[in-house]
Amino acid sequence: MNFWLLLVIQVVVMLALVLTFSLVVIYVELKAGSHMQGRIGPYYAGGKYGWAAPLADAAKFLQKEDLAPAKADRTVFGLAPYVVMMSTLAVFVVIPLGPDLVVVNLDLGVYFVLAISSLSVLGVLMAGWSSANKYSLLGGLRAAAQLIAYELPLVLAVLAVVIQAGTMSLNGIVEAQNDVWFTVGSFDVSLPFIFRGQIIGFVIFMIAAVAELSRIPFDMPIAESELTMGYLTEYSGIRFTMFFLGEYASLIGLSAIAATIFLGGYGFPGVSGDMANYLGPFILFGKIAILAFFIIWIRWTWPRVREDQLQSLAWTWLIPIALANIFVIAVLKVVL
Amino acid sequence: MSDNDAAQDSGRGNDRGAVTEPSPRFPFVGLLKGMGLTFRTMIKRAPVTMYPDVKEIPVPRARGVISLDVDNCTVCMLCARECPDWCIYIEGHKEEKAPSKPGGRVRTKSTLDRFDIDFGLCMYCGICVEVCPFDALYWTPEYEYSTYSLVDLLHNKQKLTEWLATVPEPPYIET
Amino acid sequence: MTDQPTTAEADESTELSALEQYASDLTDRLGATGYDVEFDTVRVFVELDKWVETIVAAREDLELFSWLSAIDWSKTTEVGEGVADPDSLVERFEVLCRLSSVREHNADAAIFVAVLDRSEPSIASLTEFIGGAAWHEREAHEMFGIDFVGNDNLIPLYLPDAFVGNPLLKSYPLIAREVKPWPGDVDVEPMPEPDQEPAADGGAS
Amino acid sequence: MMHRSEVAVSVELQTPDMTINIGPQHPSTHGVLRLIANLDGERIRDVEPVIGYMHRGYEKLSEVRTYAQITALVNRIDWVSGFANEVPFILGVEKLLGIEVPERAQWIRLILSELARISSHLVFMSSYPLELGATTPLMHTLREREYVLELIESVTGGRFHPNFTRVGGVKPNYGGGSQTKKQSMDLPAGFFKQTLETMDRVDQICDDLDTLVTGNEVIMMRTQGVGVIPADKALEYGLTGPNLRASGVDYDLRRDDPYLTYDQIDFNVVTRDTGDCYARYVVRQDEIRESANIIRQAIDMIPAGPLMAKVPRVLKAPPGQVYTRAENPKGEFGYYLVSEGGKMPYRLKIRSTSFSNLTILPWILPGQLVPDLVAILGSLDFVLGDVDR
Repeated sequence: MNFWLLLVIQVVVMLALVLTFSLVVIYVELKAGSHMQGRIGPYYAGGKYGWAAPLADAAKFLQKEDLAPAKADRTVFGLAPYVVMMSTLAVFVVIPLGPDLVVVNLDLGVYFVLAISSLSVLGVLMAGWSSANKYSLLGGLRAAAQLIAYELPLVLAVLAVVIQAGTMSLNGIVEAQNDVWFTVGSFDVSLPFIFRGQIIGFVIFMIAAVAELSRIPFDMPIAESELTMGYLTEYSGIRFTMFFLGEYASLIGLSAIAATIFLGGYGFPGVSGDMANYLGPFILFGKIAILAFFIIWIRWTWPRVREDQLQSLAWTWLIPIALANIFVIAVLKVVL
Repeated sequence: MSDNDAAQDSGRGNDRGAVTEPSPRFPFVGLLKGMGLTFRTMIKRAPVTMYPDVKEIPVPRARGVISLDVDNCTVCMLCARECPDWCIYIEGHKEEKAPSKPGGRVRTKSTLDRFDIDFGLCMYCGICVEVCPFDALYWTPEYEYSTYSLVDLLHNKQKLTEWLATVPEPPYIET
Repeated sequence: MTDQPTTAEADESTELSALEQYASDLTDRLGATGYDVEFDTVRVFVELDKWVETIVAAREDLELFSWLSAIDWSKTTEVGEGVADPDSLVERFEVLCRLSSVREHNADAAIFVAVLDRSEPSIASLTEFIGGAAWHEREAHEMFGIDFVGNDNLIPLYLPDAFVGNPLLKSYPLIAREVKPWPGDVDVEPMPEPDQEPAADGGAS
Repeated sequence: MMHRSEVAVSVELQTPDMTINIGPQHPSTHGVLRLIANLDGERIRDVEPVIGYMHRGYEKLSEVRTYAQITALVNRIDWVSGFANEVPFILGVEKLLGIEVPERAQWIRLILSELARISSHLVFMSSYPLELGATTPLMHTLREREYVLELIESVTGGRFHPNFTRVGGVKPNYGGGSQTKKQSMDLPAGFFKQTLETMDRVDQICDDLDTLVTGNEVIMMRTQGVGVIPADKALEYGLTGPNLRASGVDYDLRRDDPYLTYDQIDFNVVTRDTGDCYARYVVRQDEIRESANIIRQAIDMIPAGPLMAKVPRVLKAPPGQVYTRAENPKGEFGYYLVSEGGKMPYRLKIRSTSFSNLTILPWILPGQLVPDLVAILGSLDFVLGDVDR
């Protein structure tokens, strides 16, 4: 088949999967969050359990007038949501859903993922600056500071895995986790990296991921009670929908990276060969769902920390710990 | 002063006994405990009334809306005069009433033409109900009369009379 | 002090009650011009030019600055009921400042009163010593037109910038009551005479 | 003309201050408070609070209303604790008229005041974590508050605005007619049982809040040591209530100047010494527990009896001036009532608590960070109706 046609089909399928899954995550967020608060949440939309609430929400947002402030820098203002959305969705290009189910199997997959996902800070800064709103500006600056600060522990946590796996390809990392680690009797034991001494790295990665996502407890860039909605203040209509969907897509994206790198991706004990190609996506999405639920759970329980506390957490705790983690992993890798 | 002495005699000093004071413990236990609480809440049934499907029944004394018993009203204007917000509008006229038995005295009776309450102005203080000497006004817990426009909140005699059917029995009294 | 309004004073009409004794001592200590105790409320009258130093001295044991406000004693009354006896009234402003004691667990408190000329009301500001007085003085300034010398931030607190007038003056009309006719005016029959017996009959029993 | 080299010296790297309007439409200003803040980065250089967007002129309105009508007005000043606002006013009128109020009425007032305190504090307990970003305590706490409001409603008929006190007691019966006069407004049957159950719920929600809020490390990070108000500053700026007690000043009018029947009740005055936002939160949380205990005691001690003293039908207070105050949920709430012998007061000065509590803003906010501004603002627990009157 034509390479380009195949690529387009793959991208479209991937996009559809991701966006559908985003809607599911939004629904879970609405519903689980409500129940955690002793409420019911969506109830009427779509009949039973309000399952269509995210669709109805999306339809509502699309109907709304697409406003831009009079003094806004229109071009930048209009471009910002697409930059964020693009950087979020591009991540999925290299996420393997199965041994052969991947859009592009890059040798530098980890590098690509980390590089492309940090582009979203550009979009956020653009949004904050171009809105001609002081709250937006403050929010954009906070976001920039935060994303830069947490990019580092994120990368360092992943680096430890790269050292252990000996490859930067995401497929390779998953395969490394499916390889037999040791044998007990006639049992071949293969464990994901989280059980192979990467637990600290995983925790650091998840903390940094929540910060990257600007979700509670690290939601200062949009802190509703301080900056109204930060860089999102002036957005409405389809552009807000882009940001909104982008937020959940990147929630899935980071969960997917975490699942791939630390939890064994599409791999599951006893699933191999062709089976892995068929069951792989479900296994991966199951792992993503668990991580996403965890992030949602935190959001509905904890308050938000302060900007300076967030920075000191990153620079004085996470980064030194992550560096020490790399050191230990590297030593162990050499010794064992 | 005497109150001061009394306060000290009764021994009610300041007791700084800490009730809400976090005890020293392993860090971040509080965060996890909180997550436990939200998870427990999530799997429990939500304590809500599904309002438009299931109606909540207010307590009998609830001051929902004022209803009018036209037969009891003598157009004495007391309610309109005592109203702090001036939101009751009453008009009436006197008409002669035929004597009850032949040869009796011709009596004049006041008839109510207009009795409007502007619930956009009303502050639900209940003074009109309390001052009415003839049991013409009652509170009812009825609450579903919101409108899309402020002017629609001016309710007339007929509407106020309809609400009379919803006046509940007063509750028993704690002894 | 609970609800025993005048009994204490009646019983010891010859002697000073505990409260009056307190007020008297306070007045002597601060060198104020006089005191007045009615309904358990102690008022100490202060000379206008000793206002600030008296309040500051009084805060030694009456630590809490409770509030500051004013009363307009005026013969012209646009709203409500006027004074009982307009003929003998001396038109004036009274500036009141209440301090109360907090550390001793007692109810010691006093309202300090300064009398101001109504034509050119002006009094020294407390803000230098009591920061909390700033907003109270701004309120009194816009409501009564009293000038607080030394408070340089007497911009309106409540009212919009373009507002003219001092609303709490007795001569200031209440527009809401002027633009709307009283619905109670429509008379059908005379109001029933007030009952001789009390309205309430004691409820529960 | 300035020499060229001088110009170069005088130019330094400067970051211009940013003036930002926080409010009147802002999620954390509880209504229509407006703060004009000068920011240097995220640090506040100076701040000018602007109030008055909700000024309703209650002091002026009171001059054209009779004493009976004013009770309906005053429970709208601080609407989250409506009943508590009525008490000092009615005590003042009764003091002017020299009315001895029946015991049972005083106890009912006490119970309702404490219910109002619980309800008001629960609003604070719920909304404060929201400002720090925790959304869940809000729903949990407001859910429990609903039970408290239902208690108030079952007695008075109003959830927020009870308008239940009358000069000489509490509202005795439904109306003035021959039929309605027989319908007593005494506590409805089952009220005590329901109240005791609700008090257990209130204790439970306090325990839950220990888990969700006060025991939460992030909340501690955000509030401990933030917005410290030393005791002398608190007194200078007229702070009262929990805000003052959190600064270590042991001052509670319920004990120090007892009104109603508080002198017969055994309770603790809750204080903390640190004076920070955390202390202000914890003081209120403990006060809820104390209030629940007060209500339990009151239910044991309430006597039977009439609800109203004998009062004349047309109330005319004798000339005089009286200041009465009460310990409201938010602090000292007082009325300076000047009567000239008429049916209406000559002047009614309302000493509203939130107004005095907010006067400290220009002192405390400069130098703080924007997130701390939100934390401090919330911890002062104000209601704009109470500020603007």
